[in-house]
Parts: sequence; C-alpha cells; structure tokens
Amino acid sequence: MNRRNLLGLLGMSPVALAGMPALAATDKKTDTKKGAAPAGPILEVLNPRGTPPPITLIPMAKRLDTLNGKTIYLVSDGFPGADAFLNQISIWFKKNMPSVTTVYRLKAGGFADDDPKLMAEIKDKGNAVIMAIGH
Amino acid sequence: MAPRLDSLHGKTVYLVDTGFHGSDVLLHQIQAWFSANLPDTTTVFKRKAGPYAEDDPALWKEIKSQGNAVIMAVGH
Amino acid sequence: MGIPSAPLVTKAFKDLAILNAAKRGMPHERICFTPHPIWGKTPEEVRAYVEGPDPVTGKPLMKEVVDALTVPLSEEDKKSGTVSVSTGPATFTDTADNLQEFYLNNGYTDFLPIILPTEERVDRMMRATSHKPDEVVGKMAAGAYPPWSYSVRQVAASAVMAGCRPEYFPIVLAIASSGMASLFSSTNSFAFAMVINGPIRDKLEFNYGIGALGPFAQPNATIGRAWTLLSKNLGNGGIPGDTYLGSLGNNLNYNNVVIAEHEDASPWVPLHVQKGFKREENVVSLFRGLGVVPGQVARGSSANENVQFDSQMSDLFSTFTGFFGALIIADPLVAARLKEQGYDTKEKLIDWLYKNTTQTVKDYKSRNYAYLFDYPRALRGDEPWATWYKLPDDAVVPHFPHASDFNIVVAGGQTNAYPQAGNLSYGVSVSIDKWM
Amino acid sequence: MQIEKMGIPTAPMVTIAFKDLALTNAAKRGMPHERICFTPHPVWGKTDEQMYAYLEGNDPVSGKPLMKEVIGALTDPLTADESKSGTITPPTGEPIFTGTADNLQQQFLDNGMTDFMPILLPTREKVDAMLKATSHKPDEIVGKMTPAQGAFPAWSFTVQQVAVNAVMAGALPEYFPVLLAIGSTGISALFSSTNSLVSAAVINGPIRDKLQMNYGIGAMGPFNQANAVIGRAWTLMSKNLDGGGVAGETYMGSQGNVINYNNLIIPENEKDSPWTPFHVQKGFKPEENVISFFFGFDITQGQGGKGLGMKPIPHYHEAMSANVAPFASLFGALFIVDPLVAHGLGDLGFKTKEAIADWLQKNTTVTVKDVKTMLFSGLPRGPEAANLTDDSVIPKWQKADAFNLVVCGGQTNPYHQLANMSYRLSVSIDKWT
Repeated sequence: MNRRNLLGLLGMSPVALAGMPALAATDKKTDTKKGAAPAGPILEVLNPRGTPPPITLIPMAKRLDTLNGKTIYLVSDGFPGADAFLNQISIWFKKNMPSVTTVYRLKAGGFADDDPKLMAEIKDKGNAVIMAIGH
Repeated sequence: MAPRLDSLHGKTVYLVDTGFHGSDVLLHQIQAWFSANLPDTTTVFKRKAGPYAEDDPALWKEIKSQGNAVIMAVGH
Repeated sequence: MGIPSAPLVTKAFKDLAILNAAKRGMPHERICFTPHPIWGKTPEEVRAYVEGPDPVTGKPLMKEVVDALTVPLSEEDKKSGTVSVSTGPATFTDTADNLQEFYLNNGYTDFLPIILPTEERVDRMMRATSHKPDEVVGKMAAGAYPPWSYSVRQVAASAVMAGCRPEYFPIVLAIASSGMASLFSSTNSFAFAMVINGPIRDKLEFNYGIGALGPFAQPNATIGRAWTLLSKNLGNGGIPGDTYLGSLGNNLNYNNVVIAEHEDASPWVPLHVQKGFKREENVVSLFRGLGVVPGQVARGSSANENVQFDSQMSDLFSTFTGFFGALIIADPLVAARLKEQGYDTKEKLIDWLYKNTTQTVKDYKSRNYAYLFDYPRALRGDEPWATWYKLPDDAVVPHFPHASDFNIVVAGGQTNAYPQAGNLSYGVSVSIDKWM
Repeated sequence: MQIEKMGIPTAPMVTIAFKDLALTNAAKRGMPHERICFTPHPVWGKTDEQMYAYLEGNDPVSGKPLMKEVIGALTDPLTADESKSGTITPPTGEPIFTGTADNLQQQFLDNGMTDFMPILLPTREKVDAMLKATSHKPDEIVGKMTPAQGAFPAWSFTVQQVAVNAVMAGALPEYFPVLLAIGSTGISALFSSTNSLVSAAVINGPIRDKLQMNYGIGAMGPFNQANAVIGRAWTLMSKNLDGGGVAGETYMGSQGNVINYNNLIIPENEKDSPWTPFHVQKGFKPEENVISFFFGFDITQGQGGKGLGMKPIPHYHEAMSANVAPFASLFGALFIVDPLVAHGLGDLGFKTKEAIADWLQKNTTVTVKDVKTMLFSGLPRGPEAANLTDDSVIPKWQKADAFNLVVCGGQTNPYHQLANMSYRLSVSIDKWT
C-alpha cells in the first residue's frame, strides 16, 4: 500500500492537488534499502509523461437543510447488485425517515456515459441523489 | 556409431513409429518401397509404446534379437 | 546397442536434428530428411516424398537411407571421448551502451534492456544468501538435451540482469535449484507459472491484489523474468530452431505467470500447506502447460446468485489438453462465494470438478493429444487410458485423468467475481528459506 | 458529478474495493472533495439481509455510521474548499531528472514510469537519435490517450514524449515510426475495466523484414528485439502518456494479465501464407507498412480442442470452430494460424481467409439457452429474434467479420492459436517515417 501511495502522488491524488511536490528528487526509501549506491557519472534524462488537460474545479451543489419531506433519487449505474442494494436503501428510509420520498432509476447507457433524460428529470423533480457505483 | 551392414539383402529392418502424426503413413510407404525395390529385405512396422521421449525397452529387446537395422521416423 | 539405424526427420527439424545429434555425442549421425510436413498428406503424396530426393542433400531419399545403414563408418564416426562446450570468457568489458547491445546480440537476454551484471552488483545480490558463490545450485535442460549445471554466482548474474533486488535472490535460487526451465523445447508453445506462498509475499511487497498477474509490481515482474533469463543462459534454452521449437511462440514466456497467493483473503488452505509445508514457510511452486484463459466468458458465467461452475468449467476446459492439468486462479470473491455454496475446502471443489468435467470417448479420441500422448500409454497398459481406449464412443470419461490434475490458488483484487484458469500441471514445490 | 453541476446534492456510494479509484477519479474530474460514502465489498451476490446490515453498520473507510454519513453528505453545509472553482494543472514532475544510472533506474521505477523492469535511461542523446528516425517535429502532437474513454480525461502527447518511452523500452530508432503509429491511434494497451483485458497488434508490409521481425519459430515469444520492444513500448506509453496502469486507480482488472507486459505482437508471415495479407484485406497496398489493432479477452492454444487429431487429414476448420466454444461473442475471434494450417485449410478448399471466416460464422453455433447463461455473449436483435426459443440453435456470431485470420509461425507443427479479440482499426506506419 505504501508503494501505491507513492504512485498516487504521480497521478492525480487529492494530496497532490493540495500542493505537495509531485516527485521527490530522490527517494529516501530507495537509499536506505539499497545501501550505498555505486558511484557513477551523473546523467540527465527526460520525463516520459504525457500532458494531462487542465482540470476545471466543479463547485459542489449547495446542501439541503434537511431531508424531511424531500425527494431523493436512487440512481444505479447498472453494475450487478446495485439495484438490490438501492432497494435496501429505500427500505431504510421508509423505516427511519418516512417523510422522505425515494425514486429508483437505472441510468441508461454505459457506466461511464451520461443520461441527459434522467438528469433533466432529477433537476425537475428531485432534491438530492444517492448514486450506487461498483459491484 | 554401430558398425554398418554390408548390404540389406536378406536382412530385417524395423520401421519404428515414434507416434508423431503422419509417421505411420510415411513408414508404410517406405515398406511399399522396400517390397518393390528390395524385395528380399523383411520390414517390420512397430509403433513405439509410451510417450515419444521415453524408451520402450520391450521393443528395443525385440529389435536386438530379431532385427538387423532400424529406420525411425521423428517429427511430423 | 550395435544395431545401425537411420533416423528419418522432416526438413523443418533440420537444425534441431543436427545440433541435437552433436549435443548428444554423435555429431556425424546419418540423418535422412523428408519434405515437411507429413501430417495431413495423402499416402500418394507421401509416396512421392519416399521416391523423391532428400530436400537437404538433394540425393534420392531411399538410396540415402540404405547407405546410412550399409556404408562403412569413417574414423570420425567411430570416435569416442568427450568434447567440452564453450560458453565464452567469464567477463566482458566495454561501455554500458555497447554491453547492452553485446548481451542482446549474444542471445543472453529476452531482447529487452537489462541491468548489466557488474561484479559489484552481482556481489550485492550474492550477499542476500548464505550460500557460497561457487556452490552448484542445480542442473537445467530445455528439453531432451544434456543439462547444464550452474553456481550461485551464475544465478546471481541472471537475477541482476532481470532487475531483481537482492532480497528477491533466494526465490530465484529456489527456482534455479528445481532444474525446471521456463523455455521448453517442443513444437508446442508451452507456458510456465509459479505460485509464491508464505510471509515473503508481504516482505517483498508482491502484488496479489488488483492486477496481480500484470505489470504492476517489481517482484512479480522481475522474478518471473529472471526465470526466463536463467532458462536461456543457464539451461541453454530459448534458441529458436535449436533449443526452442514452438511454432507460434507464447507471450507468457517473457515474464511467466507469477501468482502470489492471496492467503489472507482466501477461505482455504494455501497451496504450499496443501503440498506439505508449514504456513510460515516460504515456498515457490512451479507449473507447466499451455496458458491461462479468463473464466467469465463461458457458459454458466452469468448466474448471479449461484455461479454454475459445472457448465462454466466444462466449457472452459473443452479446449484444454488433458495431458496437462487445470490450475484455477480464483479471485477472493469467487472463493468466498464457493465457500458459501458448501465448498469449504479446495479438495471438495476439486473432487466435484474432477467428477463433473467430462467428455464422450468420441470427443476424447478426436483430440490431438489423445493420439499423440495417451494412445501410446494405452498401448503400454497405463491407466486410465488403457481402459478409456476400450470403451464405446458414447461412453463418458473425465476430461482430466486424475483428480490430482486440478490445483486451486486464490489471487486478485476483488474488483469482480471472476476466475481465470490455466491449462497447467503442477511440477514441484521448493523451499525458499533454504536459499536465504 | 453532472448532477452536482445542476445544483442537486449527490451522495455517491461506492464499495470499498474501488476506494482509490473513486477518490482519485473525483479529483481528476474536478471535485477533489466529493462526499463519497463507502460500503463493504461486494454487494453483488449478497442477500437483502446482508445488504441491510451494511446500511446499519459503519462506512469501512471513515468508521462512522453509513447512513448518517449519507444524510450528512446531502445536508451538511459546504466548506470553502468544496465550493471552489477555477482550474488546476495536474503535476507530472520535472522535465529532466538527474542522478547516477542506478538511482535513476530506481527513481523511474518508484515513480511508476516503468513496467517494473529495467529500462534504458532516456538521455538527451538517445532521445535525439530516436527523433531522427521520423520527419515529424519533436513538438508535434501525436494523439490523445486515456485509460478508459469517458471515465478518465484524455492526455495529449508529442513526438518527443513518445520517443522518451521508445528509448526506455529498448527501441532501435528504426522502430520509432511503428510506435508513433501506435500512439496516433490513442489506443491504450492497459484499458481499465474490472476484466483483465489484453491488446494485440498485427504488423504487415516490408517493414517486417526491414526491422528483422520474427514471424517464424516462436514468433510471439521472447526471441526477437523488434517484437519484444515494440510490444513493451506500447505498455510504457499506456502508463506514461495518459497516467494509466496504476493498479487500483487507472487499472482495475481484478486478476491482471501477463500479456500486458509485452502485448501480442504478430508480424504476419506473408511469404509462407497462401492468402491475402491482413492489411490488403483492409484496403491497403501490399507494399504499404500497416499496423492493425485488436482488443479483447485473451489468447489460447488450439491443439487441445476437439477434432484436430482426426486422421488422416486434420479437419482444421472443425477444430477451430470447436475451440471458440467458450468465447464471449462481445468480442470476435482472431485466429493466428501456422502456415502449415493455412495450406492445410487451402487443401480442404478454403481458398481465401473470407471463405474460412464465412464457414466459421455459419457453423459455429450455440443454443439460445446457453447464450443466456453467458455473461458476455448476446442474442441477435431484430425481427427474427422474436421467433427464438430456448432450444433454437443460432450462430454464435451474427457476422463473418467477427472472424479474423493472420498467418504466423515457423511451420514446426500444424497448430493454431486463437484469441477472443475484436478488430479495431488499421493505421499506416509509413505516415510516421
């Protein structure tokens, strides 16, 4: 896991976004593990990375004061098990917050695609969304 | 290498099939060639028992006692 | 034996046959060649081969066969004694770039960049074992060739070249000590796999989670690669046309299938414990066969609640040769589901798979390996093949001859509930700790 | 995220197996503080009672009660960070790294820029030598690549950035146009899916001999520099040019695949083939140099299947058809046949690749009942589908173009290998010389 964290720095983890240097010039772990590295000429080598597009930050939507009396859309991305899981969530709301209305919807298209029709419906009739992703 | 025979006349040649596809067809054609061209040579067709890289001691013993030469087909 | 013989070989195997004769001590063997292939030709076509010329010498084939058996031996033919095989000087000196090229051009690599095995790096590798540099580790051959032997130092050089860290070295030594090469000379394009068990998996940070079999961790990548470099450099394998004959080749030969078992997430006993080792021992187990295929595609794969392992496995195994076994690589999610279904041990699942993965005798006999490997065993009286060959065409027989042909390991990152399966046979398990 | 943009608060619920992915993905898509709630893994295959117990339990990441967290995600006021807008540029590190050879090897490995095996260090001198092998300018944009379309933003990359990866993989400069052609397609060899998928490339034209590629004995194995290095470079490009291949983030295949190290590189054995080369089938001229891409599940060997041992003449086509039984019809079937098999098929009357593809399409059948149990196979659509019953026998693939054949191998045996892979596209290598 520690190695993966290290790799995460390179990609685009939240930590990197917070302003930590992406790459340490030398890696401490390396030095301790290898003992004294053999001397040799100092080389200059090029970075193999491509160019990622700039990321536009999306401000999150304003939160609701309370869920009482609100309509929550339960949206499945279509992975196996998501429907049964969201059904349990609607049962939970019935038991614990009966004033909340829940509406189950399966997102059309592949898991990474948008579903504009559903988005329009949620904008029109919903107050909040719970989305199940993965299986 | 083993000493060679003076000739194949009157001798028994074992044709040994190691089990690769097509070896039997080839050796049967060789048998036909002998009966047409060297009719006084006896040919005996044998399929070696056991996987191809393993020895077949019973067959080797038979050849040693009854054969004078061997033609072996390897590969397909 | 004293009986003159004339080997008949198809032309495709010319280099092999000549080299092999030399390596086995008969450099002047009188080999006669036929055109290639014979398989699939009609008797008339083969007849024409017999009456035609040897495609290598151009002389009439049957005259050559008769001569091979009757022309007296020359002095060279009668020679006995030993000839030693040269492998070049002990060290090479040049610039780094030139040495990379030199190693590649001499066939010491898998044609990818290596870490150059300088004396300093090899020494650092050898400090990771208590065994002496000159100790003989084992012997290896790429098939039916005389095996080469090698020392700790020679194994260390290949480990450096593959990019191994010194702490990986005991595993590489354990593999080398088994004498099993990962490049085997056959016209089949074989694949090889290793399963790593014990605490060393975590100590060396093996990946047994997401992407376990892929290019995502240094020990998985470089130890797998080291096996292939050992097989080339120490076992004299991997020379196409000479010590490697697989017609199409196999991509898995680059890094081999390296499987660190996900012991913590498995509901079952780890493989090394099944093979008689203690859980805390570090063990590498080696497999050989044809390759690995995904299980999520086959019949029976889509039933959510109750995976239909019977139809899934019989579908998957329909292309497997029964000459090799089946190595099931189960994601921990698959293993957990199977346990819920009542398979609380690997043995129970194996017993079920062995009994329920079947085929008709007719289908069985139509398989290439049945004719090539099993039929001669049946001729010798070996079971179960002798019995199978006496059964009627519609009788049903197991796909694999013995329950012991199945092995199961658990690996994967639990992102989905799929298995993979290798058409691979268990070879041997070796202690890694012995080589620390 | 679309929904948040519309002003509707959203609580994404993700199983813990996808934690790293969900967090990094949220950041990559511009919402680094997205309020993700985690459930235990998996939900697939669990009973209703087990799932309800998840809801009454804790989020395994935060340790807090799960449903309390879900409600908080929708109702707790936003922090200043959460309502931030603007753009940021993701860091990819310094343009130049400096150190001894050993330290640099280690640094590239630790930074996830390699396949965890030794590389040639991309010095200015070596990169320049690579750049000389193309007429294209170092700063020209070659293409865009993403580990998965739609899920991750595509990164763009230049001729020089491809050259750096080419050096690292061990490429000779003359291989460079092939790697640029690969880059120009934007196809990643490490596609992110929970399946562990594989990629293949078929190479045609005179360049096969110019680069001394191996299409004879052991063609797909570690026996040739061009075959080995071109395949490996594709994987390094797929990691470095688009941020792909980070297990748990941009690579999600549960079990992984060994073929991802070097990919399947198949130069066609045109001279020993009785048929039209693959690129000519796709509309190119024989003298053009072309690379064609395939994508799918895996590769398997054909000699274990039913029918091949039938004597005296092997019925190769029947064996091929029997061998694709476990394949998913989501992808097609790519047959890599030894020249001996190609000639054998010719003797059996199959004078073209199209003829054998046509026969395979018609004769490779499956019952509707069986298709329904296959996770990645589908039934035909359209009017004729209405009449199908469980017992109906239908072709497994609806079109003959699902079957592709490439001739390769060293004629040491009449075997074929077969891959559950679909053809994607062919591109000119000559354009990149």
